[in-house]
Amino acid sequence: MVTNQPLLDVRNLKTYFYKKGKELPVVDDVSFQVHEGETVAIVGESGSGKSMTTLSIMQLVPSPGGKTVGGEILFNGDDLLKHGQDRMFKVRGNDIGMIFQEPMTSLNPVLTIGDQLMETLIYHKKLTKKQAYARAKEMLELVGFSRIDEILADYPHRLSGGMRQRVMIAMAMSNDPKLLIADEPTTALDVTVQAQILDLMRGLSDKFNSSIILITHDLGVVAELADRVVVMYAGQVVEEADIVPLFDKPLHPYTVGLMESVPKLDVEQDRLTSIAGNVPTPDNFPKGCRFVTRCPLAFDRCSQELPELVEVEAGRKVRCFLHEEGRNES
Amino acid sequence: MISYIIKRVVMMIPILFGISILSFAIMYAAPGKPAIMNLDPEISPEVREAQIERLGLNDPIPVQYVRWLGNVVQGDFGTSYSRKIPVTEMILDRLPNTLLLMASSLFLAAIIAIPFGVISATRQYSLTDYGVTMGSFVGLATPNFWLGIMLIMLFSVQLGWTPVGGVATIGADFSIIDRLHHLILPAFVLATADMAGLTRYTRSSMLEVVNQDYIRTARAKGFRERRVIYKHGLRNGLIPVITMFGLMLPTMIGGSAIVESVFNWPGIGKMFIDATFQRDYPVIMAITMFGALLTVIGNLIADILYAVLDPRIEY
Amino acid sequence: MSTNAANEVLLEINGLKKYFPIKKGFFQRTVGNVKAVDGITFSIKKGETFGLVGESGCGKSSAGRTIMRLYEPTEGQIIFDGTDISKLKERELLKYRRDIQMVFQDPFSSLNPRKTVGAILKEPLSVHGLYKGKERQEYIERLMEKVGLNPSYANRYPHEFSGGQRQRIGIARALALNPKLIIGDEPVSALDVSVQSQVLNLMKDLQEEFGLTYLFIAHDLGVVKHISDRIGVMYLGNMMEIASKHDLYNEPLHPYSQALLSAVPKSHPSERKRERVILQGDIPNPSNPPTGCVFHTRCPKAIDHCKVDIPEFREVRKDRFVACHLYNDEAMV
Amino acid sequence: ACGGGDDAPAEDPADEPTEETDEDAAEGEAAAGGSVILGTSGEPVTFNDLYSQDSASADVIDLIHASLLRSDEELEMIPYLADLPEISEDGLEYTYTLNEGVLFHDGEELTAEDVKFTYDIFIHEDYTGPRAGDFTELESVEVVDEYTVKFVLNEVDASFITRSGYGILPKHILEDVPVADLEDHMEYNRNNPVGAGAFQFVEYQDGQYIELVAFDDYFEGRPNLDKVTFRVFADTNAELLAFETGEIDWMILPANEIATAETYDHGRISSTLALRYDYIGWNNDREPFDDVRVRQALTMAIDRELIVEAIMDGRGEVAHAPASPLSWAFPDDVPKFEYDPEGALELLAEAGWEPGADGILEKDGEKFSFEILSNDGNVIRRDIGVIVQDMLSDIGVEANPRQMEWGAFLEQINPPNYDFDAVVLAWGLALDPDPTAIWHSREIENGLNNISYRNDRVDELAAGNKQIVDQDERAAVIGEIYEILAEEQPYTYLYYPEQHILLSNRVEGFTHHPRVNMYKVNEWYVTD
Amino acid sequence: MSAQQQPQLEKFGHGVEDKQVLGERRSLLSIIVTKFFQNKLAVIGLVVLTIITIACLLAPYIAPHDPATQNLRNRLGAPSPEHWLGTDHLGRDLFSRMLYGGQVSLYVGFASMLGAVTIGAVIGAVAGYFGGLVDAFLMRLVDIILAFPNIFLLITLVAILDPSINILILVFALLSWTGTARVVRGEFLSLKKREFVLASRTIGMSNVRIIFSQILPNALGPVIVAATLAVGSFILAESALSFFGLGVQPPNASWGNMLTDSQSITIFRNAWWYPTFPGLLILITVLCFNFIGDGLRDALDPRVVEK
Ligand SMILES: Nc1ncnc2c1ncn2[C@@H]1O[C@H](COP(=O)(O)OP(=O)(O)OP(=O)(O)O)[C@@H](O)[C@H]1O
Ligand SMILES: Nc1ncnc2c1ncn2[C@@H]1O[C@H](COP(=O)(O)OP(=O)(O)OP(=O)(O)O)[C@@H](O)[C@H]1O
Ligand SMILES: [Mg+2]
Ligand SMILES: [Mg+2]
Repeated sequence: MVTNQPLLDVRNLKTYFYKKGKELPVVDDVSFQVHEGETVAIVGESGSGKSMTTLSIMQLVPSPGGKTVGGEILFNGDDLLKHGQDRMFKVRGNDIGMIFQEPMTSLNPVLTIGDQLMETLIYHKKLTKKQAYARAKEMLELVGFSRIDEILADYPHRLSGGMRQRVMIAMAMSNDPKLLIADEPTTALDVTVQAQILDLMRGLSDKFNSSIILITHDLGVVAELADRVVVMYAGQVVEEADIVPLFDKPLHPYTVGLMESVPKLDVEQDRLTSIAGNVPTPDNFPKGCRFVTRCPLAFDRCSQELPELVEVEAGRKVRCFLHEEGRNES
Repeated sequence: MISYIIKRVVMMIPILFGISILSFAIMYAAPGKPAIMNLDPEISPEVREAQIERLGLNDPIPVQYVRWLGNVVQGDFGTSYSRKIPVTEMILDRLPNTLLLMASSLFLAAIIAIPFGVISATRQYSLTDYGVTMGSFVGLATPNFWLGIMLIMLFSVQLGWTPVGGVATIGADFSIIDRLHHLILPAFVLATADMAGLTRYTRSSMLEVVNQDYIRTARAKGFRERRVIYKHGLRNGLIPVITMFGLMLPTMIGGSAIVESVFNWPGIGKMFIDATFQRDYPVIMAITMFGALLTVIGNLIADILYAVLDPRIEY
Repeated sequence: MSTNAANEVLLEINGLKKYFPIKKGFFQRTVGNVKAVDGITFSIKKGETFGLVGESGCGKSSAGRTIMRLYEPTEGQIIFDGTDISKLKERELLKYRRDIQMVFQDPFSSLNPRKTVGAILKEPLSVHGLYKGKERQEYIERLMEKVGLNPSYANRYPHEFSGGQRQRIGIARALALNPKLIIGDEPVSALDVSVQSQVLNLMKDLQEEFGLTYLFIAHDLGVVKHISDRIGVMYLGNMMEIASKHDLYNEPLHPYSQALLSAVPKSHPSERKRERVILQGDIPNPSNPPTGCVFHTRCPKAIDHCKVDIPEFREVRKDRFVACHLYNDEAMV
Repeated sequence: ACGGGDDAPAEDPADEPTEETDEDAAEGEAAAGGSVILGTSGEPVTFNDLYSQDSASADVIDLIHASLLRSDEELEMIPYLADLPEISEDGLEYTYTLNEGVLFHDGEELTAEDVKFTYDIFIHEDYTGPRAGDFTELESVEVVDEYTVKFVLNEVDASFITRSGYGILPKHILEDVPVADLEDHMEYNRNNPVGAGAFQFVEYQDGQYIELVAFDDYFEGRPNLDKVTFRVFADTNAELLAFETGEIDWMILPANEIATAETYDHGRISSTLALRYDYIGWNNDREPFDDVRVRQALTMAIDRELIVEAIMDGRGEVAHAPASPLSWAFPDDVPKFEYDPEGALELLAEAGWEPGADGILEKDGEKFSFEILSNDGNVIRRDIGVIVQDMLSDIGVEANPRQMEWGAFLEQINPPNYDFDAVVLAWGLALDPDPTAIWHSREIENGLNNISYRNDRVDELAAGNKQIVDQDERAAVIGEIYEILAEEQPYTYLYYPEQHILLSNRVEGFTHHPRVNMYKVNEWYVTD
Repeated sequence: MSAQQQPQLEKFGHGVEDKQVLGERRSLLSIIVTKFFQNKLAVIGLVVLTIITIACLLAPYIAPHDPATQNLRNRLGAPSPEHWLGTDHLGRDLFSRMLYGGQVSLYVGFASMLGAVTIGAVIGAVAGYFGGLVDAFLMRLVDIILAFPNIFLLITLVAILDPSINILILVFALLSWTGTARVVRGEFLSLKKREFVLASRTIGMSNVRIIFSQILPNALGPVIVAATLAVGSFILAESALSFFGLGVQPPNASWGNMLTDSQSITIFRNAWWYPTFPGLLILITVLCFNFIGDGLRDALDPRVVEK
């Protein structure tokens, strides 16, 4: 599955917020790659910088306030950050499609589904209205709608959450993007509907061989869908691994804690493991390793120095002194 | 929708009814009598008494109210005490002027305020934003009679661009240019406060909209900012602004009293003021009722527009 | 789980209904009802945790709030500790207010942003006139310690706390009156997993320490399973199935329970390809529920019978209650 | 007649026939044609002279209608439609001879029938207008022949001749209208007034303008102007600015804007004493104003010269009696109370008022403190109140100005309430100086004597004054009344104001009449 | 679960003790104040308004002349060392009158606001909290009052009730509470569904206590904003009524009646200082109230405080 040149290569991405003279490193030196046809999940708790990472890729960081201050975003080998916004207008919605967490609010309430679907087609692909309509129908069929003409003429508020999320997917996919970024696409949905959507996304990525960046905090969703996982904590990548090795053997204490604290259906646990404390906010990230305040295995060095993200195995990186070369016990 | 409108129209009736009772009560309970009853003290008490009797002013207030209501239901608002002509005729004579003034002001307020509000919102904290904010605050804080006179002094007297007042040049044939010429200053003055309010309102509404998820979606679809703001943002942003229009109507009728005086505009606002001072009850009642009607209609129109603009509202 | 000491029933719900009238027009006429809870029956034993699961809008919160008497029940009985509290007046209810407490879902909106933590925790005490002065202060400090909060935070405002900490405050508030039953309306759904587990552990600890009984509402099946002894599955205002957690997770009987469980993402990628039941369509509108079995419109196993007859909610096996025509033949001995 | 307010009813106009047309011709430029626009600050209500009560109506009526007699600028009655009447020996019959060939605007001739028709209405029992009181002495009107009409009185009334100024109505148009309905007969009164005056009604646009055109067959000859338009203004500022920009040619100029008007190159100001006086009325029934010394003292404490200076830019005369210098009955010499605060204090001391601890006068523990009332909307009277407050405070009298809405104001000061201490008002005077209606004690109940002035001698003199036919004799009687009133100061007479007209330089032939704005407009002409 | 992980797992706590250190201590008030002070216009407004208010309150001490003392021989005098801002048409010192007039204008503004806001808050709270028929009835009342052409009613009332300052305030208050009522009602409707209110009910708190101790403090933000803006609008309304001679009546000076008294062409031309200073003062004051209101709106926004 993995080809040589990655479709997306994020290198040392830094996106900071500036508030009252303070610099908030919400995305701090994030690097990862997405290959063609691959589904990469970014997991992490709320506030860990998942959304900001993808918004940086799209260059939609809220401004004023936020700014991408460093790094490269190579899309097909071409650094998106080097070109101005003009270039991004061609990339967004065309080469990269994006869907968001809140299906209820992410569609424009005053435009019909048809309008919103066709708009991108007409805008980017310069289709005629008729062609766009045909294509829109096709896409809706693909995401499993019946009564398509009715849906096209309808307004978002008449659709249920699951339906809207499917519309969002259809919309993001309609221009055959090479990369689909899905920012918590199922968080707001019920499990049965989530199952529908996950099913659909898997089907689509198989069918079009498109790459997906899937943002979630739900490890179950990751287990269902991802090929590779990037674990983020406090604006940084703390671990990156292929899906199975990660689930078999998480390396970073944070990943371990994360996986162990989820109550599971198939395992009987009398007590859950939990990570003490809370995710630190960007204005008081600890010095040294950012996980140090919550890490049960922390030692002196952790609070002094920031560990590097090092490759410990092929395709596997960890940011932890416990797993630095030579220290790696596994 | 039609049935909704009908329902709403029916709903107006109790409101108008309540207003009529309240105004009637206030008016008649107050000390003092209609001016005609006081004017020439030389009229012998008998004649005066006869006049009062003729007008039915000696009857108990509820009786007078019922009589008034009965006539109104038949479309008769009575005869002005001081002007001696049917109130309906008086109002119809001047209403078009007031409506013209109000409509132009609304229009002016809208075409100036909305773009400024949008620009101000999309460039939050920019110099433009500060300028617009400042301008609209000043607009809100300026007493409009003072502004009116200042503008007349400047544009009519100093520069000679506009006439001092009135609706049209006396004796001249009807011409649109002439009407506009007379209209521009009063419409502008009447519009200032609302214009300012509307700008503020549009700004905050747009600011809200700009932070909505669907705007982010539109951006993620690769649309340019202009399209994002005007196609995806504006319509949503305008929905609450539209309701403002409905609420602006009654304040405009009020404001028109001053503007009409300053610009010598023969509308019902000025007429109302005169009627109040003369205790011309039929006129006061008629204009109050008319104002109330305009207000409820304004609200209705706002609600209908609301529904038209916002598909989420279904009736 | 059979950790509960006594087999005494603490709460018994009989045919509880909660309809919300849909009002329209000038005179606010009632033109219909949202049947948020449409006749559910279950009981909770002392010291037990009863989990209530179901999809969004199925009436879990409404049920919880009606039991709490925050909503007036439309019909049915709420027998708490032997007394039917469903018709009690607010003043008579005051006594029971101490015994039943609630923990809410949203850690942001469940605490009054204008009050300090200390003030929030003091409120229940002052309403019921418990403790005075210094004693009260000490009690509050103890309470905070119990839920793992530093008592020195008592004069801080909710906005200064993280979600998990706020939820602890909410729990402390519920505990303040020393209740017998705590209704948790999705108390952990808004929290991050790492924090969620803290709170779940806390709740378990407290249950043991104080012998609490929980009615735990959640939509996360993993969480419910973790904390509950018995679980009720709701759909569209109706109870579909009640079973002990082992029975339910090992062998769900109702087709809806089956679909729900199979929809839960697996915890390991290797199980990915397992067969799952994907439900079609959406939950119907509770103001106009389907005839017959409310689930028949989405049920993969629906038979004609389901469209017409409302299945009876009955005990088809020992301690297993189901409302489904598929089990008509099974009979309890 | 006297009005209560500023918008007090204008009295019956009576204009002089045009003997002087030749003179105008001598000046040469009286070119026919052209039009003028006049500013007016009120909306006329009716163009029927029998019912009009406001000056805006009166102005238009004076153009549309013609009357038997009219007053000239000296306020003498002079012939108009008719010659001066022949009065019978017993003073009870007035016989008027009409000009022949006078036409109404619709071409019908004006005859004795029309005169009788008009005057019969005044004495009709259904008459609802304001002038019934003027005609209590009129017994009947008789048509002697087509051009001769005889008025029969039931009592001698020296003032009757001044009642000859009402515009004659066309019988042929109005005879079918019941008298009771005539007041509201707007079809004629407002929409189609027809008279025999110099100008013919064309159109009344409510709130905007009233348009009139020259009546070709006007019996004194066609007016010079083709058209006269009244433009209605709600606001003096707007009116003045309209004059400034040349949008109007004529307006009544408030004294406080004279300074501006004087700077206009294209206009001129014409000023004349108006037939009125302004006053402060003291409630003679109330302490301490029931004491004549107090009233005199108050007058002495008020610097009226300064008020004239401040309020009217010095244009006006300090008043000492309730009359107008314009009137033939105006006394040469009456007691005068000049500004003299010291004297005022002495008088007050005499009356028992001594300064208290805080400097305010006291008597029997009561402070000298009262309310001085005026109607709101009238800035001048309001300012007078404030000025008087300041002036009286110098002698330790506390006067608190207070404004009231006109309707409530009248209700409060008039019977049966009489609830006031002092009130700032003005009287617009009638041509006839009969003081009865204001000063006779029987009028306390009727309203005009609302300050409750009682003086037996005045009652006696007033009661008989109208029966005195000889003007000099009557002037002596009335003069005595004035003397008493000047001495007793039931009012503090403030001043006789001037009226100012601002007139465009393009308008010539204008004659400034003290009470008739539209006087001899047929002689006006424009120079462009 | 592979075996190696077990030792590590032991080391994770069981999450009862929360070690998290809180961020820097910031009270609600300090957040609001900080936020408010970030808004430059609002701060300018506050400073200027404070100066104006203090100056007016101290009028007896700083006014160089008695505001009522006339000098009819120095009417419409130009600004001079004796009369800093000139004199009015009765020769009174404008600067002194403006200070005293400010007392009246500000009093009218504040008192009317207090009246309107109190009525509005109580009615809005009752309507919003109890809902149902009470709400329907009160909201119809609001509809009726709103549908009155306000300035007409104002004029009628003021005209017939005899315009004294207190009547003016009463009428302003009686006609202007509807806005506050609606805002408060809206806040109550949404707040009463908030879980902290439900929580108060679960502990058996009484309605009155819930309204006043739980909900009202949270609904106060918009009320304060509305109140601030209202003061300005009442000052303007008084000046508009003055235009018809119905505002504050002489001898009391108010900025409104001073401005109205100066509305004459001759004064505009020959005594520019007379209309300019009261006009400017109204403008600046109302402007300040609007700036402050705007600043408060942002500062009191609950979203800002809670997140
Ligand atoms: N507009 C903003 N201004 C300031 N800080 C912001 C802004 N938006 C986000 N942040 C901060 O950036 C950090 C990362 O936010 P981000 O939205 O990327 O988190 P996330 O991982 O997507 O979390 P979630 O699961 O809640 O969506 C957070 O600490 C957040 O507080
Ligand atoms: N106060 C109310 N008035 C009217 N309808 C209500 C009210 N509260 C709830 N409902 C309706 O009752 C139904 C059940 O709602 P409820 O909140 O009990 O569901 P839930 O199972 O708790 O859902 P969720 O998981 O989203 O919290 C829904 O259709 C909801 O719209
Ligand atoms: Mg996110
Ligand atoms: Mg719920």
